Amino acid sequence: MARRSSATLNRILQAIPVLIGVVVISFILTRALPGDPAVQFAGAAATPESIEEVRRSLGLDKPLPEQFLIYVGDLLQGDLGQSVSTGRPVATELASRLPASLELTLSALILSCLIAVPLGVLAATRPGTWIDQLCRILVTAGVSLPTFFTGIVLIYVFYYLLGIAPSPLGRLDFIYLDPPRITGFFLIDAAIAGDLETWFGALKQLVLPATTLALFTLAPIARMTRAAMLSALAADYVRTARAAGLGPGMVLYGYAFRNALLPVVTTLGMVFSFVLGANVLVEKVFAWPGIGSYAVEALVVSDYAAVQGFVLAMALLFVILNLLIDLSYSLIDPRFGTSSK
Amino acid sequence: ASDTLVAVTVQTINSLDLHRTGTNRASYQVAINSYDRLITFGSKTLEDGSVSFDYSKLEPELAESWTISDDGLTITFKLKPNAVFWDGSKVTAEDVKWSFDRAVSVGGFPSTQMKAGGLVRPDQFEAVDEETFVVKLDKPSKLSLPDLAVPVPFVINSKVAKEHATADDPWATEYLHTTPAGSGAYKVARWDSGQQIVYERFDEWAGGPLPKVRRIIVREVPSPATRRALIERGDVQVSFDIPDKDAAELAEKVKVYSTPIANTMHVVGLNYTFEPFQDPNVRKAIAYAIPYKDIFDTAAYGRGAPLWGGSETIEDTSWPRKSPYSHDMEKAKELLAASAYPDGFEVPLSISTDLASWMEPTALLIQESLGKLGIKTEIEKIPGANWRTAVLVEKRLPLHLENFGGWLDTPDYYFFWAYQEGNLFNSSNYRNEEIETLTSETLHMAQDDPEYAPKIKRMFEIAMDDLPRIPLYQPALNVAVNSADGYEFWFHRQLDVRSLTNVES
Amino acid sequence: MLTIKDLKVAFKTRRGDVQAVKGISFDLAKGERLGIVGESGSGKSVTSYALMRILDAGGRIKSGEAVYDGIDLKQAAERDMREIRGREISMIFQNPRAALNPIRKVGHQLEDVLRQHGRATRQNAKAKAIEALEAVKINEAAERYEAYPFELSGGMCQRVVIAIALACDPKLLIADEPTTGLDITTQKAVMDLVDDLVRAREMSSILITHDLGLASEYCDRIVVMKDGVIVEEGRPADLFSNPRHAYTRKLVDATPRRGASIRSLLPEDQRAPLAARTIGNSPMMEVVNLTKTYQGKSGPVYAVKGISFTIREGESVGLVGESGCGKSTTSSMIVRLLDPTSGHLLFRGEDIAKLPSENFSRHPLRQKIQMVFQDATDSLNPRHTARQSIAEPLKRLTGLKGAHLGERVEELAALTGLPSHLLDRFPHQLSGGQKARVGIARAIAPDPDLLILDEPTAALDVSIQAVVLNLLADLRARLGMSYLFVSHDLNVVRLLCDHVVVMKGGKVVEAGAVETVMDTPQNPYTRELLTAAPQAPARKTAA
Amino acid sequence: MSDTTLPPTVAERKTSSGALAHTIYVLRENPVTALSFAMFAFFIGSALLGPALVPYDPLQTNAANALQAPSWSHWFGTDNLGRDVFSRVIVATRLDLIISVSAVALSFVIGSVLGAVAGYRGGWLDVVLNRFLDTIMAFPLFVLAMGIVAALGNSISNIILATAIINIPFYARLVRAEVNIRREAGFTLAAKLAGNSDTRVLAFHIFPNALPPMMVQVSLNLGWAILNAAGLSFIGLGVRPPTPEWGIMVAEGANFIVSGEWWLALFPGLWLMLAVFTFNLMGDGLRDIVDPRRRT
Ligand SMILES: Nc1ncnc2c1ncn2[C@@H]1O[C@H](COP(=O)(O)OP(=O)(O)OP(=O)(O)O)[C@@H](O)[C@H]1O
Ligand SMILES: Nc1ncnc2c1ncn2[C@@H]1O[C@H](COP(=O)(O)OP(=O)(O)OP(=O)(O)O)[C@@H](O)[C@H]1O
Ligand SMILES: [Mg+2]
Ligand SMILES: [Mg+2]
Repeated sequence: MARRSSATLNRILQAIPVLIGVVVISFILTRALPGDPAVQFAGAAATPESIEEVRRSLGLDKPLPEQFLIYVGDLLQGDLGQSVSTGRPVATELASRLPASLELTLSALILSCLIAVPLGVLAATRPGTWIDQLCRILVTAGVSLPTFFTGIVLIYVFYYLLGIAPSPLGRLDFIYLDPPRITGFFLIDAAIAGDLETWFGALKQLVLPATTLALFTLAPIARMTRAAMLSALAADYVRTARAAGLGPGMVLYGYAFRNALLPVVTTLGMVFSFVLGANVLVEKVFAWPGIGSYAVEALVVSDYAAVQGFVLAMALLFVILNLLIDLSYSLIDPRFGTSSK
Repeated sequence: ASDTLVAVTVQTINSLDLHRTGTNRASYQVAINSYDRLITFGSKTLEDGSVSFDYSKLEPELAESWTISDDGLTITFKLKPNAVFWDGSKVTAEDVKWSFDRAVSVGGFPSTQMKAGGLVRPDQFEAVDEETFVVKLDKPSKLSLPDLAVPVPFVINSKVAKEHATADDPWATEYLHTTPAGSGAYKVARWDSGQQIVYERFDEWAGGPLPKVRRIIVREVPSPATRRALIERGDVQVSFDIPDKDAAELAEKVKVYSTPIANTMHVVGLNYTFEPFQDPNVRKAIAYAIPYKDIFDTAAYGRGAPLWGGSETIEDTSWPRKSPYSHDMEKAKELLAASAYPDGFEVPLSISTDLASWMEPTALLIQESLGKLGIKTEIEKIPGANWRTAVLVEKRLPLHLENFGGWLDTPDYYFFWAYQEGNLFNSSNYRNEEIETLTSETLHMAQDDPEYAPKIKRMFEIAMDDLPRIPLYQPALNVAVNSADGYEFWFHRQLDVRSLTNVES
Repeated sequence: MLTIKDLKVAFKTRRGDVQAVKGISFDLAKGERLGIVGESGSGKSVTSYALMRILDAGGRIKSGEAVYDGIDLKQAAERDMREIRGREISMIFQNPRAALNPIRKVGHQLEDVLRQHGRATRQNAKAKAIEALEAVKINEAAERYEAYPFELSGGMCQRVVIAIALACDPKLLIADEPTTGLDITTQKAVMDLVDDLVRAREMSSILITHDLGLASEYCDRIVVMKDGVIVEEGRPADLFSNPRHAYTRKLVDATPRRGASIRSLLPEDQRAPLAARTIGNSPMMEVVNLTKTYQGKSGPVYAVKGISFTIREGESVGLVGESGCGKSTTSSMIVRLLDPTSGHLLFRGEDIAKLPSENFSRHPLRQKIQMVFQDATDSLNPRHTARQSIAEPLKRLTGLKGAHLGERVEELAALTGLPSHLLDRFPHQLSGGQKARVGIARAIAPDPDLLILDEPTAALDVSIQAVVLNLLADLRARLGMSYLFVSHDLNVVRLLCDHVVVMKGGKVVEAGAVETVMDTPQNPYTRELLTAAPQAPARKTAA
Repeated sequence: MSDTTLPPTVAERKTSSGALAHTIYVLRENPVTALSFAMFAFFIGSALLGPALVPYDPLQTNAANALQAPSWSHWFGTDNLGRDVFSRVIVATRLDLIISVSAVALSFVIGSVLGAVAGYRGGWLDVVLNRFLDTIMAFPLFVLAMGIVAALGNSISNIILATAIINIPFYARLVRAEVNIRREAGFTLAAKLAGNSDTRVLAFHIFPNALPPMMVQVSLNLGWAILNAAGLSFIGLGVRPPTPEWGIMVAEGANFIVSGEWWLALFPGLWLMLAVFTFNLMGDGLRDIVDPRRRT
């Protein structure tokens, strides 16, 4: 236990330089963005004087190193700054949008795992057969399409043509009221409030965008599951288990699958951060009020604070995600933390 | 559900306070729907049966009546005695004064717009008594009254606002940014930044006939394909500002209003600082080389009004007007041959990524056509964030597309912004002495002044001959409605939800 | 009890069917201990997997019969087979650590088996599991119950594997090379344990091994397999004293045993006399107080603690000791791949310990000190053909190019007995013995004076080991090299070396002339090593 | 003289024909792999010859003929400017392949060098590199690419650069791991004994062994690169018009789907999908080809 927690602590310490790196890079990157936020902010019909005035009030007239110090100082006080384009504190904005993105991403991943993992196991138990090839082709096809294209096609077919899916208007149709905010996850909040109708409403809205993202993530998960299962099934301990007369279910799930889970969990982590990035496009298509669409808008108008806040939030999420992966690793694998690294 | 109506737009509202620095265009709708002005424009029915604002008619909103002194320098408003704010308090002249003071003091766009009507200083406004409000002008101007009907001079509940004002923020911009305090037809029931704004009817509204719909939800849907699907399937009643193409195609399925936007033109800008464009023959050659019809068909899908192939003689002062040029490659070649650049030249053709939907096809067609003249263009897509700076502030783009429109619907107003040297929308760095004087003279001159028409005609003549801006077409604002009615077009290009009604299908 | 008749097993592969077992027959009586010996790939393991019906995908029993206790193992339903596995017949495998599920507590793995066969209920499973652990003499069994495999030593892991195999009191135990990879002393302990348990429970057993010595010590009867068929069977004493089949004879000969000479390991027709060689008096390499420490988590770890010995010109020195005693570390330092923490390495008087290992590749002496590695597979670049591997040091160290290079490679191949048509093959296309030859050819290519051999035969079959050892002896005589021969097998060291150094825990515990140390060991550790090695009975006809 | 130089050449020929035979063998063995290589050949063919063979000038607009559904004269229909979609799709192949191949090549080279050095040297260098890669990975990758393109301007070279940067960690990590496990391998030590300097050992002995798993990564990334460019186009950061490129065609065409002009997005989308599909499926085959251990 001590070993595990010290390994986890070590991971947290390692995250610090990463966060510093992210802060520096995001600062530099935003300053390199084209467009003058002062002009943008001063609005239509602005005079040179009013632009200068805005520049001063945004603190953009100061030299870059000084701006950086101010930014870092604010950060240390937990102040992410004000979004120039929405006029709201970046932290508020993120707090309201992050759950939307996370809910979408997590639903997509769960959906994807529900399909890809059994598919990978199936393929691994029948390597080289037509079932294996079919799985390979299916999941590869899923990852071959740009997500925004898949999204629009799904809307076209299931909403426009067939009318099965609800209108792609974000997280909840306007006939429902948002559930009382506790976690920000509509499914959870509605469940807590016991509001079944809203829960179904939120679920319906999730189906298409989550499917779009899930299609995109099937391939890496299925691929990794198959590879991990293949090597686990070929391992000596599986042979020992079979020779000891253990049943096929126990051998496949109790022995092979649990071992195969390790690389799959790592892949899941990678896929998760990848999908959070890919969200940007899907959120746009489905009018999803998430953090991705916010980032795009902010980037387009050179909204420094918003972009930096977004990147930092994502980096923190990434760090937390890695900690979670380590944690699940340490739960699955007793060897965790014994070898260096 | 007939007391609820859903509209979708592409734009994002970023503030509920028009006066705040940084407030974007989409947010003006809050000033319209949730606040009142003293006066508003009347409406008229256009030839196609759609309803539009009428620049020539001014109607009361908060003001019951108004009188103009003989010298034209004092305007006295009588406020409606029954006008109340949402909190039930009476709308007083004091509120109007505070609001107008705010508009001229906060700087930026609101102050600039007020200035167009000759309103620049707080001491021009006086609350005589509770219901009498006086505006004093430095010189008479035909723009003053109309300028009070644009969204900017809206009336705020000054008592509420002052409660939230601080020393740093005397105009309570932080508070009003998220919490409107008005007397308008619709209260803001909720605002989810980046998602939706929900309006709820204010039943004691005194500004006009009580709206029919109790709740109106304006949702932001960025993907045009999604918006199209929504309106076609009737899940939303209004789709505001739809692409020209959708407008052209949806017209068969749902009701579509395409109103040419008043005082607005899509033009090709020829920057005078770019050497070849100083040669009039080059400019005219380009004007003849542009495939107007193709552009109008492919970029605008025939929506809006053509601005080419007009007559040489100028009979009236209506604006925008058709230019005398049309697509004629022979003429273009002759003109270029006669210029100092018979073999053509190279020039970047700049467009904005944000406006790519019309600029890109237009640019491609122009590029191809100019290529035939030997003028080689490379299309330069400038990020939206950079566009304003490059085209309007720095005015550094040699060949570009531009789309200025003036709120106040007079030609002189357009010329002031787009043809007078140094002004923001004169992206061509154009300067012509005669235009300079003519614009200054006509800007505040009454339109029925006998001197007005000849001067305006002369301005048209010069502009069409000098061609710093080659008109392409007058764009349309397209709105699709499904199971709703009452849409009215406004110069400010925002959705006025007050007139909307549900129609059971 | 077990009858096998004409059993044939084939595998479907990319290149058609592979006949792994080509019709073998044998019987096993109750309480009998059978040994199956044969070289690698002869079908020993496949036979046992076929009995258990746990062949890899693509493998199947083509024909023949296998009857256990009246049950036809070939026809039995999978469900019945599950009952038989573990309860009637059970197996233990090579490489005990890999044979245990790495992420499951060993106690739980035991319980899985106990409960599968109804030997324990949820309530008493733990007690039964601990009981089973105690039966294999694991000390502190109750604590070991909670351990994961990675927390146990190799020997303990093998005990757990045995506990799992014996948990449900099977009637037949199949042990497939149960001690490969274990230290010689651990090997003895494990084998003794298995033997005791089998005898005590009156079980039958099948021991699969390629070590004749081991088989003869622990089995009542031995079958010898070659290429999927049984070539001979008999009682160990008979088999050794009077092998009938040529292959058995070769196998028996090749097994190192006390008193045999290096040539006697070879089949009789190949025993050409050894060329004479001279051992000089001047020291070639003097190892003085050599020490290597690593920075461990809790203070420094001493891998080698100040050892000293001398290799004279033309002399062969053996370095023996059990796993982890510092043999490889020492040889790496001598060959200058590793920098010693302190001490001197005087190569013909010059202290090469001072030269950093990073730059030694460009030093003129690089050519003079070369090495043959323990694992031939691991030491050949999988992307290089044999020719490229052998040519590499020639190009780098001797600057040979073009035609001369080609000639020299062919010459070296001839010298090491590698057929020249194999030169363009990749390592995975070569057999173990062939790979060993490539490794040796590469090492002698730049004409070294000192050759370090780090267990060069550890991964090889005995018959191939015999050939390689003889090749090394011949080369030494022809090229006049000195050897530092690292091994854990004293019997092998004795065959090749003049002098021996015994290490334990990073220190030299005993050193001296080979005969002296082996015949009159002074140190208890040396004695332990000597007795732990299984002794093959001498062949009567042996020269 | 001539026959002394003969043996090596014979040997060389033998190995190279061996490589060819091996390739054919790998392709034969797995029909899906063979299919993907055939499709790859098709894409290479259209990249090389496409511009010369297409029926129309891909840039030629024809307003009168805009938005025509697929027909005999326009197999894939025409777009909103009357340009022939088929010609544009085929001509775009070259640019898309250039984008993906150069982006992947760039990240391959940079990632390999970084990963190899860190994996071989270890120590602080390794730690620094790892933190650096973590930092890149901590960015949502697509957003990082967006930021880079937005900051540097949307030219083809910047799209390539951005795509390359976000892919570097994948290569660097993979190479680092592969090099690390071979740092102490027998053949590495043998190569040192053969007189190779550390650099040579790393470059010619250890690194090539990392190639097989990298091939799988390369094939996945070739596909990603195209998808990435398509995504950038969708948010307006793609290549400049009127250059035909699949991503931008799909992105622009996507808005025409609901209005019924499905061919605008479908055909470029199909091509894009086929290309990504081909690249992804090629991975295992590529790995088997560069892996001599698969030779028999
Ligand atoms: N899964 C398989 N597919 C194809 N051939 C196989 C497979 N398993 C074993 N073989 C073949 O069967 C033959 C016998 O293999 P087996 O493992 O029984 O040898 P062994 O005698 O146990 O050797 P070792 O001493 O090395 O363990 C070998 O030639 C091998 O190539
Ligand atoms: N890089 C290292 N870091 C820390 N300790 C090491 C390292 N290399 C070796 N050791 C330790 O040094 C000791 C000697 O190792 P060495 O490899 O020399 O043993 P060996 O006698 O060759 O064993 P084997 O017979 O298993 O090859 C071992 O206890 C090992 O744990
Ligand atoms: Mg075996
Ligand atoms: Mg060793």
